[in-house]
Amino acid sequence: MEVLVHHYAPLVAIFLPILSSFFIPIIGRFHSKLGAYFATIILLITMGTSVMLLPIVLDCECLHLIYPWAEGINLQFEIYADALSVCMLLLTSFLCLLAAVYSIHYMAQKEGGARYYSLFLLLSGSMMGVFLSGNLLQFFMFLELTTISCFLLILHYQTTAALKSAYKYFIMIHLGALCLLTAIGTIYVNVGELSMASLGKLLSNVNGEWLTAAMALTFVGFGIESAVVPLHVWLPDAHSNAPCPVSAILSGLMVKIGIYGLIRFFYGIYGFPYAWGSTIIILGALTAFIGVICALVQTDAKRLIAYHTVSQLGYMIMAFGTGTTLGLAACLTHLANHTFFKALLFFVVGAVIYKTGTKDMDRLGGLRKYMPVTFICGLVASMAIAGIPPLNGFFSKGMTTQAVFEVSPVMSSIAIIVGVMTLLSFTKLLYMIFWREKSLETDKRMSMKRRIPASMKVPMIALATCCVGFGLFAHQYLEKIISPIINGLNLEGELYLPSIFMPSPLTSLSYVGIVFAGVVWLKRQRIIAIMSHKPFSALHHCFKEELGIDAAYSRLAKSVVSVFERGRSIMSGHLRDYVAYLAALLFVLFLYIALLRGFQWTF
Amino acid sequence: MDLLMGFLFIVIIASAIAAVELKDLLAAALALGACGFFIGVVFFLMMAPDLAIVQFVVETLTLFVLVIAITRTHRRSARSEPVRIRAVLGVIVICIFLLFSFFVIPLMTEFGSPDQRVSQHYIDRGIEETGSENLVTSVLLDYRAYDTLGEIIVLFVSVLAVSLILREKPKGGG
Amino acid sequence: MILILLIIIPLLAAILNVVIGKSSKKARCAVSMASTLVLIILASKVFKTTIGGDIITYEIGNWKPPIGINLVADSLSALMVLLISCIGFLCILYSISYMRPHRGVPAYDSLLMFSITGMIGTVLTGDLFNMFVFLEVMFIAAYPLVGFFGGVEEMEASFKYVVLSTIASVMFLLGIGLVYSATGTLNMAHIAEITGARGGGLLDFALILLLIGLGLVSAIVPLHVWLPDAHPAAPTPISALLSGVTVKVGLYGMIRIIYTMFGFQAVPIGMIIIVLGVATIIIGAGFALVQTDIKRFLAYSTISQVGYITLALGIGTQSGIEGAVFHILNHALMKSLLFLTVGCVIYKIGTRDMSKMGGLLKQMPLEAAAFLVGGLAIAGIPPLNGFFSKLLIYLACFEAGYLIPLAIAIFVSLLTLAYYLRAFWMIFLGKNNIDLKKGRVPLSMLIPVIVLAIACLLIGVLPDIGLSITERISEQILARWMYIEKVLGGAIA
Amino acid sequence: MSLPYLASLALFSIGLYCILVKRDLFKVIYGICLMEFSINLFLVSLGFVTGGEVPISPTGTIVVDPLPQAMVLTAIVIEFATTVFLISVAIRLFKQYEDTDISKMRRLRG
Repeated sequence: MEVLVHHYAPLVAIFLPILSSFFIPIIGRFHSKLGAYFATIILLITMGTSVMLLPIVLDCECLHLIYPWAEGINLQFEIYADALSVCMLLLTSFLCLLAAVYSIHYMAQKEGGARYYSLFLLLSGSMMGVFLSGNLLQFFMFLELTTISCFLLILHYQTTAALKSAYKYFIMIHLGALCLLTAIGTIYVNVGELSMASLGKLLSNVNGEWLTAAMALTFVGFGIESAVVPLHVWLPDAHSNAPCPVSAILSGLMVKIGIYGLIRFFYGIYGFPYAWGSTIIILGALTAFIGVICALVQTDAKRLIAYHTVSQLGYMIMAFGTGTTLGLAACLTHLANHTFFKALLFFVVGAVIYKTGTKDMDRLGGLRKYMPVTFICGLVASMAIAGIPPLNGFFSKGMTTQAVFEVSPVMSSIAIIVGVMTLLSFTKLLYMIFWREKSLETDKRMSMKRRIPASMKVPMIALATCCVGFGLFAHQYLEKIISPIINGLNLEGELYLPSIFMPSPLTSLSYVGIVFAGVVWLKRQRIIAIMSHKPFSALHHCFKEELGIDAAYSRLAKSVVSVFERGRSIMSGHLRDYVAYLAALLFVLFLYIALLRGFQWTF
Repeated sequence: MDLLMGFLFIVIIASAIAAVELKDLLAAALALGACGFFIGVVFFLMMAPDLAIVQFVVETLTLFVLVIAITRTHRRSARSEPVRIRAVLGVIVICIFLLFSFFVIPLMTEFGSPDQRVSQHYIDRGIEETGSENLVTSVLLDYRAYDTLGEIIVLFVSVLAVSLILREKPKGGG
Repeated sequence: MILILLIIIPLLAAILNVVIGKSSKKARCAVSMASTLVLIILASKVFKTTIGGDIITYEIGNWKPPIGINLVADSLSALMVLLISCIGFLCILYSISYMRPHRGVPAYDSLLMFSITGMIGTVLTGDLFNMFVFLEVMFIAAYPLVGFFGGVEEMEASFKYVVLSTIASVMFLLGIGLVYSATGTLNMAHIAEITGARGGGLLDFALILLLIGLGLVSAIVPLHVWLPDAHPAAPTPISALLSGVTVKVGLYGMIRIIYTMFGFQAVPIGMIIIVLGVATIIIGAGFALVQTDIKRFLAYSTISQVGYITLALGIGTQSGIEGAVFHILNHALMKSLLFLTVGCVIYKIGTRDMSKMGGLLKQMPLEAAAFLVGGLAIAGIPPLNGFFSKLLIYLACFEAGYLIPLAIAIFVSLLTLAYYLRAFWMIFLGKNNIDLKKGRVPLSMLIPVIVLAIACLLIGVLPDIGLSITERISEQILARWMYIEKVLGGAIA
Repeated sequence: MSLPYLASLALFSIGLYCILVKRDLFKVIYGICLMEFSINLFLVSLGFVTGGEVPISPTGTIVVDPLPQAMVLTAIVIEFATTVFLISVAIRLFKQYEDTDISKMRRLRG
């Protein structure tokens, strides 16, 4: 049995979803919901395999399987599973399963169900592939497969906004992937090896300019993937326009691939570049700050949550940038925790959309009476993301702040400020959607009598339980899961866990945050009134437009297009011009040869 | 003979220029025919009588087709490009010509003494191997008969092509 | 013997098609398809032999090579023949339904077979002048096919195509003349033997002229000008054939001439080819970005991809050739797939204007998937076949230290993705605002699309299929002396 | 003396010039014809041997090269075929445009 698990579980985890995705269009013909159930079962099996793998790797044992693949370029199909990979695998299969269950009713009324589930399985399978890849090129290939499937999932509704954001998503992510590919190519050309297991040793003693270039390209590549400012512009659009379960996957897992890749490449392969540490931390702080500021001014609930993803990713980047054991632990913990509460938030908003047909917070209000379960889940998630003890977000944020504090105290203050603003913004979200008394302007097609089905409630409750559970049992969690991961990456060191009972400047600051939030809550009417004042509204506009970063990108794209648009005149349709090109080419080449060879004829 | 050839070349180039510059397309076609005809004469002087004959025949046929075509269309030539463009393009063409004549031609084997590496075989053994008195024919129909096959295919296809292009009612489509 | 059969069979089929004429459309199709099927079988036999490192030669009329004309099939030629016959077969199958409204024009089938004959003749010949003759066969069959519909635009495209390619073939002939003047022979192996590894002098100029001739066939900037006119004007199966394999014949000729005949080291043009290749990549991709005519768009994309192949050829290392050959193979599959898919769309909605399309995903899911597969493959996105060939090209650039061309090539692949996504969006996504013609797309059109899509996916997932082939081919291309020895067989005049 | 080479190159240049600057369909065809003439002339000159005999049952050993002549024979026929095709396209274009001005036939561009 053990041997079977060793050899086949990783393959099953990758290829079962990918291969079964081809059958869904066929199965979906018989019954509309059949595809959904099929996908759920497949994902359940996948999750089973990752659960089976977990005990093996937690004993610090790595699975390294090699299969022949492309001999022509010395490439094997390698599976490398250490504690980190398998934990990511478990997280992926868990969230994908929940999202699939959530989709059963949520996506039922929309057409193209077979396509949706097929792509969904493809996406989950390829994510597993990313986490289990033992070879850089294979990693890259699975990464691109996730991008393709995500692209198609984002445009699922085919509204103009969805199409635009899917387009932007694919182009930007592919740009990142190309940077990554160039980095991989640099390594391959210089070292001739792509296996992650051996590269770490090979590169540890190398010191070359090309290595720096490769590292920079890798950072940019994963930076786009994990939405580091100013490369984040794809994220808010993509995450807010996708169907809600897909948004949950995108925010919960897809962006984490970037973080995972950073950890894998920088800790596992290159060795952490301490010289860049402060730059990375500053970038992370900037990401966190800009993300939260932009989130504050949103009225679209999904967009607000999406900006918070940017902001939370900033935390992870900051923690990553410290380069310490604590920082890495904080990064990983926050990664997992963020998956739970962010997915939960998207599920909650999805439920709201399901019930009311809108995600515009200005049109919502007072929903706590109509959907109490959803409200409680939303409350839990909001408190978790805002870092209120004893929920899971508190611990990981505390660890991050502490880790950053040890390296750069100034930046840790930004982390705290961002935490307070996060709190503020989720206060707004909860207030506007669930609390305030307002007559609802619901979509006419939707009926308020429509009940939230169990298939949507169960995933929400499960995630809320996770948020609470991982908060309450944070110590055990760190000990049992995070420590083996850190050990697996060959890093030793003490893990520090902030506690609500332990007096430290950071924990007390988070209390200040809570008090502040309370004040905000009490004075909410007045604050909203102030916010709508003129100087604020100008600022408001500025943040809503993302400080012009997005516009700069589209200007760039437009200028590229317009260059070629103007260049079209060389294809004048005039035969004379065409023949002239030919003659000119003849002339130039002859001149070149004549000058090159001079008069020293050899033949 | 050099003098004769020199004279012929002058005539050829003159008629070529006439073919280019004459406004009346029919007259220009005749000038073109004259050019081809004199080239045939040059072929004859260069010891290629078969070629000369084929050149005459083909030239006559081309002229015939051209005349038919011109009678079906305009006889008067359309305007040329404006002078400035003509000057620029002329300079390019002259440059190509100069490059050729200063760099390429000096590299070639002297006119009149080619490298007959392979042809020597045809000259030495052609008659006995193919049984044809005419070496050009023996090359064409025996040593390199495959080229001739290709040539016939081209001719055949062009008949097909012309009939396709000039068919009565073509339908539009994508 | 098998080599001459490869030329005789399509030729006979073409002539038979003329004889059958208007009497039976079905018989014409049957003849074409049967002959291409036989071609595929024979070609795969030749391919199997040559990929083992062997070179098959056939001396026409039993004249030893420098004296007579001979046919040579090394693995590259065999691959080309295989591609030509496979894509040809699929295009003929596709034509059955697509060309149904034009069944009264019997010349179509025979011209198609003639152009296949010309292409196969070009890639199999071992003689420089014979290459010219068969290029002309290919051209003269392609011209009327471009102008097949006889409309204003088709005629205009055809006229420009003829004028430009005639000038190019004149230059090619002049190049042959210079080579003949320098070496006194026309046989490629013999020329290779005489020039040895030295180049220089007249041969450099000859090479330039030959390259201009072949560069026009393969549409290298600035000789690409005819392609965006001619390929869209042709009926779609012909566009697929032209873009899929005909431009590759020019690239084949370039490989033959640069690597086999002159030897890359002797040639001072690596830099020229790289510069032209990069220009081709940029211009093709950039102009594709702003097209609204779907077939014109695909034609520009072909130009861009030809640029990649040219760039790889200019590097001159083994991995460069590998990348080039692999991309030739892949692009033949991808571009035929795209043209045939787009043909289905045109068949169904009757327009080529992308701005009038939209929302076809629901009605044509299969075509949408096929288009996406083709487009992503060309953009070089794994796990599709284009990824590996582009990767090889990048790596070759990298190893040779051509960093600027590498950066441009990589950036343009992003642009490629952008324009394919744009086209996908314009055709298949968004609102549907066009009336569909009634009736389904017939199976004879769908089968080629599906086959090609599966081929793209298969080579992408199992790249070893292509990699092992291209590795052997590139080794064989670089082993010039083996070619010379095999062809001349020691008996050198 | 390389006068024939020069003459053929001059012819080549005139042909190219004609295609470049003339807007008339037929003038373009003439230009192509001139270029073809020039190549034929060039190839035949390549094979000429001073004092050589006609390659028909030669008596001596100095004979002009028959191979270029054979090549030119093939080329002439091919060129004829192309020219005739081109003329037919020109007729067709004239019927559609009622004009022979090539610069007006610019539907395909960009």
